[in-house]
Amino acid sequence: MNVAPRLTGLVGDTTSSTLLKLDHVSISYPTREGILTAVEDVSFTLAAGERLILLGPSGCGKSTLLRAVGGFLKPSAGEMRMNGRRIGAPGPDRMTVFQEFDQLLPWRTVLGNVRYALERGKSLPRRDAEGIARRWLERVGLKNFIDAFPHTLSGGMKQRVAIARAFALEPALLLMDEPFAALDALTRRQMQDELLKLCDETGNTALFVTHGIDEAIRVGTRILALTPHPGRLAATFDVPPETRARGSSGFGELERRIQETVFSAPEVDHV
Amino acid sequence: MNVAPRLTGLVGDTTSSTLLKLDHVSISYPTREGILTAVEDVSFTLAAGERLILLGPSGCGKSTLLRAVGGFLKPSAGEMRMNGRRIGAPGPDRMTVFQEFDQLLPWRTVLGNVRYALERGKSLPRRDAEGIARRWLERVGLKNFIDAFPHTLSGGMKQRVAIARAFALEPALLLMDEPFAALDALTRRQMQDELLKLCDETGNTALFVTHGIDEAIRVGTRILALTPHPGRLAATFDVPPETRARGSSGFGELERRIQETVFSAPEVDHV
Amino acid sequence: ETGQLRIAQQFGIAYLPLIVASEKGLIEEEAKALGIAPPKVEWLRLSGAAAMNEALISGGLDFATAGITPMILTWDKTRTTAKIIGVAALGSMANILTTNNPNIKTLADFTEKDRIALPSVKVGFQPIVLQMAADKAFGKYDKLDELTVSMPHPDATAQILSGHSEITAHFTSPPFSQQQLASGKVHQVLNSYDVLGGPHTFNVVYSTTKFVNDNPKTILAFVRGLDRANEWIKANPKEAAALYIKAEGSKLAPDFVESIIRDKDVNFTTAPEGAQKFADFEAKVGLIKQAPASWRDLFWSGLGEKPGS
Amino acid sequence: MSDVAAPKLVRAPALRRALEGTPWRRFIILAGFALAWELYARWLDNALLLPTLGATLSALWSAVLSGELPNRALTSLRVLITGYALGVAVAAVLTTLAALSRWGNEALGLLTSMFNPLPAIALLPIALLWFGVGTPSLIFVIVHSVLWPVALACYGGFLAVPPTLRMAGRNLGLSGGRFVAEILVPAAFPQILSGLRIGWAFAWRTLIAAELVFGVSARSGGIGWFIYTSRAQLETASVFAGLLTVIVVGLVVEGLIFRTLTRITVQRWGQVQT
Amino acid sequence: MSDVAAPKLVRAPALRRALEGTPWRRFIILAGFALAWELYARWLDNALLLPTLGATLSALWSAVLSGELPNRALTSLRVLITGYALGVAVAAVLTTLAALSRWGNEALGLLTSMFNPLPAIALLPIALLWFGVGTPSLIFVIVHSVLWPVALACYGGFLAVPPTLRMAGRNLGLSGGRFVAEILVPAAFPQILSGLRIGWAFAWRTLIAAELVFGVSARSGGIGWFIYTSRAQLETASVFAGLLTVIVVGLVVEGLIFRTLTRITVQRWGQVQT
Ligand SMILES: Nc1ncnc2c1ncn2[C@@H]1O[C@H](COP(=O)(O)OP(=O)(O)OP(=O)(O)O)[C@@H](O)[C@H]1O
Ligand SMILES: Nc1ncnc2c1ncn2[C@@H]1O[C@H](COP(=O)(O)OP(=O)(O)OP(=O)(O)O)[C@@H](O)[C@H]1O
Ligand SMILES: [Mg+2]
Ligand SMILES: [Mg+2]
Repeated sequence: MNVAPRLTGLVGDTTSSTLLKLDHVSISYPTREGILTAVEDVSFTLAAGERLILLGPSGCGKSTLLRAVGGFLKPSAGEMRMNGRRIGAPGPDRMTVFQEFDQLLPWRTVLGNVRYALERGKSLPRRDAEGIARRWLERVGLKNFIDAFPHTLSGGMKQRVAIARAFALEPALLLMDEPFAALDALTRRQMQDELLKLCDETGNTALFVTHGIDEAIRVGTRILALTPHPGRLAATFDVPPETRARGSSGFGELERRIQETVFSAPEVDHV
Repeated sequence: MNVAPRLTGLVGDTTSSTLLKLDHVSISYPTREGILTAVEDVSFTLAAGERLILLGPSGCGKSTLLRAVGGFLKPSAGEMRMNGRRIGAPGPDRMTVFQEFDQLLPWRTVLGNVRYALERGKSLPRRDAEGIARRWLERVGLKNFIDAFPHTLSGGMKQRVAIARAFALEPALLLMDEPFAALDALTRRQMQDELLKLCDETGNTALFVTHGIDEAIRVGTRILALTPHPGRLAATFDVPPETRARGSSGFGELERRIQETVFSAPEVDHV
Repeated sequence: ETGQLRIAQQFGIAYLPLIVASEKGLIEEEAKALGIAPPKVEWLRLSGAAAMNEALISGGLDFATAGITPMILTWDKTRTTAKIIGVAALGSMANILTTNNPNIKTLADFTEKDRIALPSVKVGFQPIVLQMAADKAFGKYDKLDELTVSMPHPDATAQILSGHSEITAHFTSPPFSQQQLASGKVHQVLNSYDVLGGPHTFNVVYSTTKFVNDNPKTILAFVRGLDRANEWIKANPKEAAALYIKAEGSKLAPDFVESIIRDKDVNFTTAPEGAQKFADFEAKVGLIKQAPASWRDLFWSGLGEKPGS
Repeated sequence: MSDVAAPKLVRAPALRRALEGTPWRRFIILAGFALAWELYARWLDNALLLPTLGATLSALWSAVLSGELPNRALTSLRVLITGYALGVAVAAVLTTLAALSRWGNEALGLLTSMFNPLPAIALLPIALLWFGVGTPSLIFVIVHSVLWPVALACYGGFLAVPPTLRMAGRNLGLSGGRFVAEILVPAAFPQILSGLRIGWAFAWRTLIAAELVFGVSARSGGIGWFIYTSRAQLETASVFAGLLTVIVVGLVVEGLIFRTLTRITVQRWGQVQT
Repeated sequence: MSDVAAPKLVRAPALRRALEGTPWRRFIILAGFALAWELYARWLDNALLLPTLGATLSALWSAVLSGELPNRALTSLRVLITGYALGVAVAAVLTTLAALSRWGNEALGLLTSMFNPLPAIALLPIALLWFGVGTPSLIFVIVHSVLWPVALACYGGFLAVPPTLRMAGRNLGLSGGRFVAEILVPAAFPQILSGLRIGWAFAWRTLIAAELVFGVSARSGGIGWFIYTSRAQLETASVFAGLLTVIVVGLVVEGLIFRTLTRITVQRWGQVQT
């Protein structure tokens, strides 16, 4: 398992490469019956340029953790710092692709959604924003649907718009919550490539939620496995770059190791 | 490719095993710019007990087709018959698991959602409905969240409730639109098994949308591949029962064949 | 003869005869004296002549009460339809145009800056008297219309007494006129008795001809009841004031109410006064098509015997 | 099967729960408002136009002690509740029809845009004809004032129900009134609640304003009558006492009924945020 | 990249478009309504209470020809629009504050439940005090009648905005007024529209009912004045002509403004079904 290098507790240190640091973070929801702890005592650091994968069974608190980093939830205990500063309100430096399909503004067209995000999130003039938006929508394969309103898109197309919007903003930290779940294999593969390309080009950092182990290995540089309910850190896996290709020797081996850790139940094969 | 056996045009014939029959069906949406054809000239039959998979790239019209069979959309051309009768209004004989997360009634608890569906869809008395609902919620792993309201569930948990609801009703035709997309590998595998078990037990028929080729092979008895925009039938593949296990000899072969047909673009591997 | 009598009244001291008659059961007594079963009297409240008319015409009401000028107008408008007709006057009392503007002594002193508050529009009692006065003073009856503003009595009183309002004048009736004058902040510009050249009826009770013809004894009992009430009021102003205060839940001082009853310009009588003059004026300015040949045409035949005008 | 483990629950701290429970913010705002009234009225020093809060309260007190105000308020409330309930019921029928057919839809749109702007006096002749003078006519105009806003709000809410939820309902074979009652109504409940709130307020307004125009039997008038007679007698403090009663009833209904309704429905269901 | 292919579009058949474009259902319902009125009035045969549609139309015609009704209607519309715009503006400010802070939230809830039930006459003394006689006071009460329902509807709509959409907005760094204006307002637009509709209707009602009470001078009165004078003179056909004008204005505003607004906003955005 991985221990954060050197930086433990160096508050306000922005020269180092640590972008995000979670320190014994617990997150809970108030409910009718009491306070439900969704994430408990999670600590990790994320260096700039890393792509950290959150992996875990359904309901283990992945989305919750992502929402907290995004600034949408306050942790009930512990501390979260980005660039040494405590995480406060949400902002475009942590663009999120949400898991839900209704994250597009219904009153703006596909192009309008991405352009508006650029205008507001990066304060770009409309002209420039439009250019960038068009380019990214082309890259996610939606250039023919630029003037459609979100409610006329299929599920996968909506998610792609959200992805284009997040990519276009080139945020310091990209937060993605099962962004490719609604996509077919080919499109998903292409989107994964786009993500890797973006990170290579801009040195982008990403925190990425998925439930697919193969996707985790393909996309991530490091994988955090969470236990179910409340989510705690189970294990960390480094992904060496050479392991990433599916056919590679390391791939199957890592996949199996993760499988065993994350899903303690043995895999049942269908007869 | 597969041709429907014997039954072409035998209207009202309910003695045969044909459950669903689509005859040159086209479906279109009215939009501001004109009428958008989402599905064009699709014909197929579905025999009782079959599990037919609709496979195709994002935006090709899978959900549209499913919605039409569910009775939520009228085809703009062609005919759809179930048990020989023209498909009219939606009904619980064609329970649908929708792709979207907001398909649960927010004002009912998890248990309430499933129970209510049984009360209304199968006219069961409350007692019986509650028993069945509990059993199914246990089977999808949610027995600890029976009294939670939907908005306090994670994405995957919501989908599982919808799945339990659909399974519980044991409809003549089960319509599932990427039902397992939000689930982790293990849970997904278990849900697939539940589906197969249900079909074995009750002789249920299913029309199942997925974008995963491996899921298609695991779950389906026959696979329909659609072309993108407008969706037309590209090819039909039969899945022999012995191919279903992932490690089996036929699996990889079939996977590759489907891959080639459905995604004419060559698979790009990441470098 | 009808078994029930639905009478609507408005608010104010002008309705004192009705209140006395009701409190003392005078109508029922008179009915008995006439040998008919005493009608069950139902006292209702409605605001404004228009609502009264509609209730009367729709058959929801037997006796309406309103100012004499709107009653004349209604009489004219319903000549061929509902044929409404006066049953009795409720009394003669002067209305007074008050002002808090010391510069105003006569109608001619009103300037563009002044506003005259009137409780109702166009055919109400005060607007018509104001027009009659303007007609007399300037030969142009609508000369002051531009200065008028419609506003209920109590609000206009509050405004005019508050002193910081655009409302500088108010054409009003008892008890508001007396209250305002008593405050010392306002003075009188015009008395309606002067405009009419003598006492005139303020409010009247009216009904439909059909009802009057169908129930002659009830009508007679009603008018006799009112006559007795009026006599009693004249004889016992103090008790009348007390009875009014009690019946209305009024917070006015008994002495003050008594002083209004004793006022020389207030006379409770069922005999109409000045009806002909109002009718002639309304005909002159075109509000009604044709003036009645005699004031008696406006009223139920039994009233014609009284010394009216 | 891989159960999602039972949620880990702890009780919220007592202080926090207490603070969230009590509406202390409301009390502060109310107190501020009362103070502002008192000070302004004192500065204005014109009891005919605006009495001080103190004077109003003492007028209120004596009207309550004499039993007059409680009586009148009860009379009003009875009429109010009848009219309100009727109005809401008619609105429910109209919106159900509108939700179920194009004709109903067009009819509701048309009727609403035609009749909603009409003031109560427009209905006077008809009301008198059909219901005579007095309470029934009063109820009629209250129904008029409640019906349209509630129908508009409900119907607007119905239209905005997400398509997936509609489909989930239809899928169970629901249709007609059942579909409306069991799917559309709860789904549109946030909007229905705000419609009910608006309707409630307008029922009050109409009642007070109409009590006189639509006839009261002299001794049995409600709070509108109380306000009107006080006004006619220039008892401004009593007028404000009457209005204060209306305000207090409004606050009680809001605090006890609408807040509770919101809490146990749309808030619990996660349909509204706060 | 695997583009989703350009959508295959064809034009809808001309007949169908024409049928969907014209509101023929409305015309049929309107015609039915007109017929019912005419027949009922004839059967009733009491022109003083309910004139026939024919008589009303001819009164309308002559009042239009004489120029009186158009003038009065214009006067009213001017006042109405001013008051409406002001009311909506104040509602916007209040709901923005309410959406942004707990204090604003509590204050709005409290003010609404306190003041919304108060009838216009309750405000008369204050209105006259602050704004004097005539139009400004009239505008004040119109603001009162528009403000609360619009604020309630908007705020109810804000609360019901789906959390994902809120988060998507916040994610862009939006906060304060910009968050409200660019996320909450369009997201809650179906509810805001129904609030605006309700507010519009109440502005009319209040204007007509208040014109008498709030001191209009004879020359500057609007349509309320027209109705009242006609009523006082028992010109029932003219009264109904005035009311018909109100109805026609209501239909025009509904058909031209609100329908169009619905079509180009929430319908186009898929936020409401039909
Ligand atoms: N708004 C909420 N209120 C109360 N509890 C919540 C809320 N949102 C989530 N939870 C609970 O928190 C836990 C973690 O939820 P979360 O959405 O983070 O899971 P997840 O790991 O993203 O699962 P999935 O893969 O299914 O999306 C779950 O038990 C869920 O019931
Ligand atoms: N309500 C609608 N109005 C107009 N066009 C629509 C509507 N719904 C879907 N479409 C269009 O129909 C086509 C097919 O959509 P559909 O949702 O059936 O795709 P899908 O195969 O389910 O895709 P995915 O895998 O992404 O869910 C898309 O081009 C989409 O833009
Ligand atoms: Mg999640
Ligand atoms: Mg789909």
